[in-house]
Amino acid sequence: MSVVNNLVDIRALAALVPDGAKLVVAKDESGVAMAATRELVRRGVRNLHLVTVPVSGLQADVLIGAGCVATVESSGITLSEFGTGPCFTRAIKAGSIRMKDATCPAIYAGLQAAQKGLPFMPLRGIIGSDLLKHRDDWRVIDNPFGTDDKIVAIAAIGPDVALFHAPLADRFGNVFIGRQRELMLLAHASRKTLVTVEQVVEGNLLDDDARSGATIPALYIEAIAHAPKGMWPLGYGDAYPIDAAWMRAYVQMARTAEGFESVVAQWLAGDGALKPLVGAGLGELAGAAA
Amino acid sequence: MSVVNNLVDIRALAALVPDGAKLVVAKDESGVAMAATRELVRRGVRNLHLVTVPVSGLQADVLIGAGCVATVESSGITLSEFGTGPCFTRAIKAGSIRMKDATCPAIYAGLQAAQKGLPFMPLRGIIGSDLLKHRDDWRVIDNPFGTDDKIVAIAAIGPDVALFHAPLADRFGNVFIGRQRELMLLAHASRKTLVTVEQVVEGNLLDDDARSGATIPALYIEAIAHAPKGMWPLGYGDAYPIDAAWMRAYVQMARTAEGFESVVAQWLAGDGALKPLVGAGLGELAGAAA
Amino acid sequence: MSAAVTPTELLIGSIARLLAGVRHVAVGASSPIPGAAALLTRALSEGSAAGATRVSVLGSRRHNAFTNGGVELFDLAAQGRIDAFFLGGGQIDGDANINLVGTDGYPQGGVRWPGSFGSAYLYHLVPRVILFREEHTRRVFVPRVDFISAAGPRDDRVYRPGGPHAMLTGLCLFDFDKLRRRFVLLSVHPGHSLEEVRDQTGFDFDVAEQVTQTAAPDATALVLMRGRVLNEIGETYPNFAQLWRATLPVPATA
Amino acid sequence: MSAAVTPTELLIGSIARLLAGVRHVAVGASSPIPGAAALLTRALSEGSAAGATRVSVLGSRRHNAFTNGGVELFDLAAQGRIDAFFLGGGQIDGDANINLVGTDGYPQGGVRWPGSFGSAYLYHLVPRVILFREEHTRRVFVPRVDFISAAGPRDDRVYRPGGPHAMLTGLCLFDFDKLRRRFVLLSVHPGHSLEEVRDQTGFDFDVAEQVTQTAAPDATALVLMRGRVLNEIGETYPNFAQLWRATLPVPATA
Repeated sequence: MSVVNNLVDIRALAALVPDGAKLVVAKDESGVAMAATRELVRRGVRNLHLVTVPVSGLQADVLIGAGCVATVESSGITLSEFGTGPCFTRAIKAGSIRMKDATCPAIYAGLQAAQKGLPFMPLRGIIGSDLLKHRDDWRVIDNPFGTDDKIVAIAAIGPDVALFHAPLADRFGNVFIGRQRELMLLAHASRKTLVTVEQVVEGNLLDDDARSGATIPALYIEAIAHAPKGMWPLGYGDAYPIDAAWMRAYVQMARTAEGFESVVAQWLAGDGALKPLVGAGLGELAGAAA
Repeated sequence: MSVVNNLVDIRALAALVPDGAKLVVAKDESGVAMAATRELVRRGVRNLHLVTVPVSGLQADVLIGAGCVATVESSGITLSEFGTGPCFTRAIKAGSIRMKDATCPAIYAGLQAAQKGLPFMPLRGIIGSDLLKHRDDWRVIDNPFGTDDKIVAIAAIGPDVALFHAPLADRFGNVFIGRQRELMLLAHASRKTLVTVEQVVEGNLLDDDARSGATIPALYIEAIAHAPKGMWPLGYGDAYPIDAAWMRAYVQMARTAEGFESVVAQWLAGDGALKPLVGAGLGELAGAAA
Repeated sequence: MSAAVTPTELLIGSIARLLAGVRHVAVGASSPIPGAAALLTRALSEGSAAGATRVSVLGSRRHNAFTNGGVELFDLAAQGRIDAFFLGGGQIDGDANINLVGTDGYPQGGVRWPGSFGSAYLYHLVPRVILFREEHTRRVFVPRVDFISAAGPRDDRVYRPGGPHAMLTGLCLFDFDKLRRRFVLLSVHPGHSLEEVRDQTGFDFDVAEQVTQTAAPDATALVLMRGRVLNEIGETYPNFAQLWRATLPVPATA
Repeated sequence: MSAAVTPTELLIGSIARLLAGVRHVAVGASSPIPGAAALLTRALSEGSAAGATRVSVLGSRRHNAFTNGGVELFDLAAQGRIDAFFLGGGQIDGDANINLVGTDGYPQGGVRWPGSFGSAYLYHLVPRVILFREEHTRRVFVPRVDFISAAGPRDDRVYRPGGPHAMLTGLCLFDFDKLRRRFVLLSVHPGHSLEEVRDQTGFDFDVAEQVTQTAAPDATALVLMRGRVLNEIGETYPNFAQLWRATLPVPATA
C-alpha cells in the first residue's frame, strides 16, 4: 500500500466542509474535533445541518452561537455538569434554527441505514412519543413477520461530511479509534470523513495486529490534520482533563449574545483562559485588539 | 472487575452445545473452532441447526458427515481449492439434511437483526432470485420512504450458541478478535458464546488501549477453552498454514461413507496425518483399536 | 460510621434496594446517584449464588465494558439483556409519561431542556425503569406533560416489554402498578409527610395500605457506600464524590 | 519476456482492460485470475491523474483493508463504493441469470454446487459485474438456468444500479447490452473461432459488427503481471502463483 498524502493542516481540513453540508459529529466521550471547529467558526461556515451522534455539548453550542447552523438533528444538547447550552437555548427560543429532535438509537439507526446503503432501518420503542409527530423521516410500519405489530422505520441519515477527533493516524491515511467504535460508523455512513488526531505514528496501523481491528482504513478518510490537544477545552480520556475553568466562564459569558461574541474572539485568538469582558461586546474587543 | 471463572477444558466447552441447538459458526478466515468441533463429534451431538457466517468448509462437512446436523443455513459449503464438501453433497442428494440456501449479506442481516433485538432487517438485491421462493423468513415489503420500491425483509436469525476460535483471551473472560470483527456479531447475536483461543494472556484486555477496541467483553462469553492450534487441520493467519496433505486425504477418503468413518476415527484418535484404509471401514478400525 | 445518613445516601440506598437481583443495570449520562446505587448493588451482590450484578456506567472507562460504540447499550436493551435503567424528566405525569424536551408548545415554547436522549426507546424495552427526580414539586409532577418524550404504558398494542418500575424523588418512593397504570406511594423519606407529597404532586396517585418511612441503608450498605462505592463513582463523577466525601464524619484523604 | 502469452495471462490482461478506470474493485473468494487482474489494474493505474485503483481481495491480509467484518464489502456495495466485482456460475443463461446452486430440481436435484455466496445481492448493486467462467461449454452456457441464484436484469422495477458488464470465458469475450439485455460477442481468443463459440454456447447471442481476436496484454502489462502482480497474488493463492511461475521463460526463485 502506498503512502497516501491526505495529511493537511487544520485550516485546510476545515475548508473541506462546504456551506450547507450535512455535518455529523460525535459526542464528547467519542472524540470532538474542537480545534477544527474553531477553524470552521473562523472561516464562517454557514447553513450547516448538524447531526450529533447522538448528543453534543460545547461543539454544537458554539457552532449555533456563531451562526454556522441552520438545522440541528440531535437527541440532546447539553454542557452536562456545566449546564445547558446557552446558545442552543437562545436559538430555539428565537426560532433561528430548525430543530429535529431525536432519540439516541434513532440517530444510530439512521446512520447505520446510510452505512448499509439502505433506505431505512426498523427500530423498536418510540411509538407514543411526540417526537414521532414531528419527524416525517420516521414512519410506523407493520412488522412483516408479526401480527398487528407496529414498528418504526427510521430513514437513512446520509451525512455529507463526518468530522471527529481520534488518538492516532499513520502516513497511509488510516486512523486508530480504539474503543470509540461509533467513529467507524460516522466514517462509514458519510460521503467524506475529516479527522484530527493527537498523534501521527510511523508504520502502517493495518499491519499492527493489536490495533488494526480498531482502525478506520484510508478508504473512508478524505483528510487528516495533526492537532495535539485537539479536543481542548474539552478533555480527552486519560490524556487531558476538561478545562473546567474555561467551561464555567463559557457558560457564564455565553448567556448573552454579546458575551458569546467575546468568547469567540478570545477563542479564535488563542488557547488561553477566557476573560469575562464586563460591559464589553465584540466591537470594543476588536477595537482594543486593533 | 473480578476474575471470571469461565476458562474450561475443551470437552466441557463442547458439552455446552445442546442437541438441537441453533449453532452459528464462522468462515475459515474468521476463526473456526476445529478442536472443539472434534469434541462435538466425539460427544455425538445431534440435530444441530448449523448457521454458517456466511459460508463454511471442513467444519460443516464433518459435522454433516458425522450425523450431527439436521439443518444447514448457509451461503456456501466448499473446501475451496480442495474441492466440494463430500459429506455435504452426499447429504443433499440423500435428502438427509434440510438446506436453507442463503446469500452472504442475508446471513449478516439476520444476525444483525438478532444483535439489535429487531424482528427483521431490510436488504437490497435478492428479488428475482429463486432463493426467495424457498425462504418464508425472507419477505418482500414496500420501502416506506419510496414509491413502488420493493425491498426484502430478512427475519432475525437468533442462534442459541456461537462457537468460534480467536487469538487471545484473558482471565477476566474477555476475548480479543483483532480484525475478525464479525466474531463480535456472532457473540452479540447469540444467547451463549463459546470460544477457543490460541493463548490466554495475563492482565485485562479491556485495559489494553491497543486491543480493547477489538475485544469482546466477558458480558457475552459463556465459556473459553485454551486450544493452541485449535484450528488444525485448517490454518490460522500467519500462525500456522492449512494442513494441505490432511485436507487432500480428507477429500479423497470422505467420498464414501466408509471412508469418512475412517477419517473420523483417525481424527478422534489424534492430530496426525490421515492414512487411507483401503477396504477398511470404521468397524475394522474400531476392532483393530480394541 | 455512626454519622447521620444524608439525603444522598438515603437515595442511593433506596435505589440499591430497587435493583436487588438484577443481572445487568445500565446507568446513563449525568446520573451520579443512580451510578453509585448500581455500584453498591454490585458490591452487595458479589459472592451471591446468582453471581454479581453487572454494571455499565456510561461515561466511565472502568465500569463500562462496551466495545461496540454507543449503539451497544440500545442493542442489549432490545435483546432483553439490560434489566434496569434510570430515567428522569423535566415533567412527569400520573400516566408515567416523561418530558425531557420543554414546556408550553413545541418547538419554540417556554423552557427548553436538552432533549429526549434514549428515553423514547429504553422506556419501552427495559423491564425495570426507575424514574428518578430529586426535585419534587408541582412544576415537575404535572397533570399532563407538555411534550411526551417517552410514553408511559398504554393500551396501544405496541411491543413494550419494558416500562416504569418505581419512582424515587427527594420526598418519597412510589411503586408503579402496571395493571392499573397508577403510581402508588410506598414510603415517605424521614422529615417529610404524606401531606407534603400530596401538596407537591400535580397528579393523582394511589397510597399503599401502609405507607412507611423510607428505610435508611443498613450498616453493611453504608460501609460499602462510603468506602468502595464512593471511590468507584469518583472516577466518573469527581465533583459529586468530593461533595459527598465532605459530608462524611471522618474526612478521608482526597 | 518474449515468451508466448499463456491463456491465463490472456485472461488476466483482458479483465484488467475491463477494469480500466474503476475506483474500487473487489475480488471474491476462489478467484485467482480476477484477483491478479485487479492487482494489475492497480499497478497500471498508479501515478494516473485519477489516482490508483483501490483493490480489496477477500482472503488476503495485505490487499484488503476492511476492518468491519465480512459485512463491510456488502455495505460498501450498497453505497455504490464498489465499482466492479466478479461472479461465475455453474450455469449462465442468455438473460444473464446465474446458477451457483445446482441442476435438475431443488433441493435434491442432480449436481449440487456450494451455494449462491453473495451473488444474489452484489449482482444488483455493483455497476460493473464481470462474469467470468473459463469452461465454455453447453453444460455451462444453457438456454435457461435450472435455479436462479442471482437474476439478470429484467423489467421488474426493482432497485438495481448494478448488473452484468461483460462476460469472459476460456473462448471469448462478450459485452452485455444493458438496453437490449443480450450478450454481444466482442472478441474470440487466439486459437478459437466464432463457430466454436456458437457450438459451445446454449443460448442465442448477438455478434459485434467487427469481432476481433482478443488482444494479448501489452509489454508493460506483461512485465507487471509476471513480476509484481505474480508476487502479490501469491500471498492469497500460493498454488496458483506456483503453477503460473512454472510457465515463465526464466524461472524466478520460489
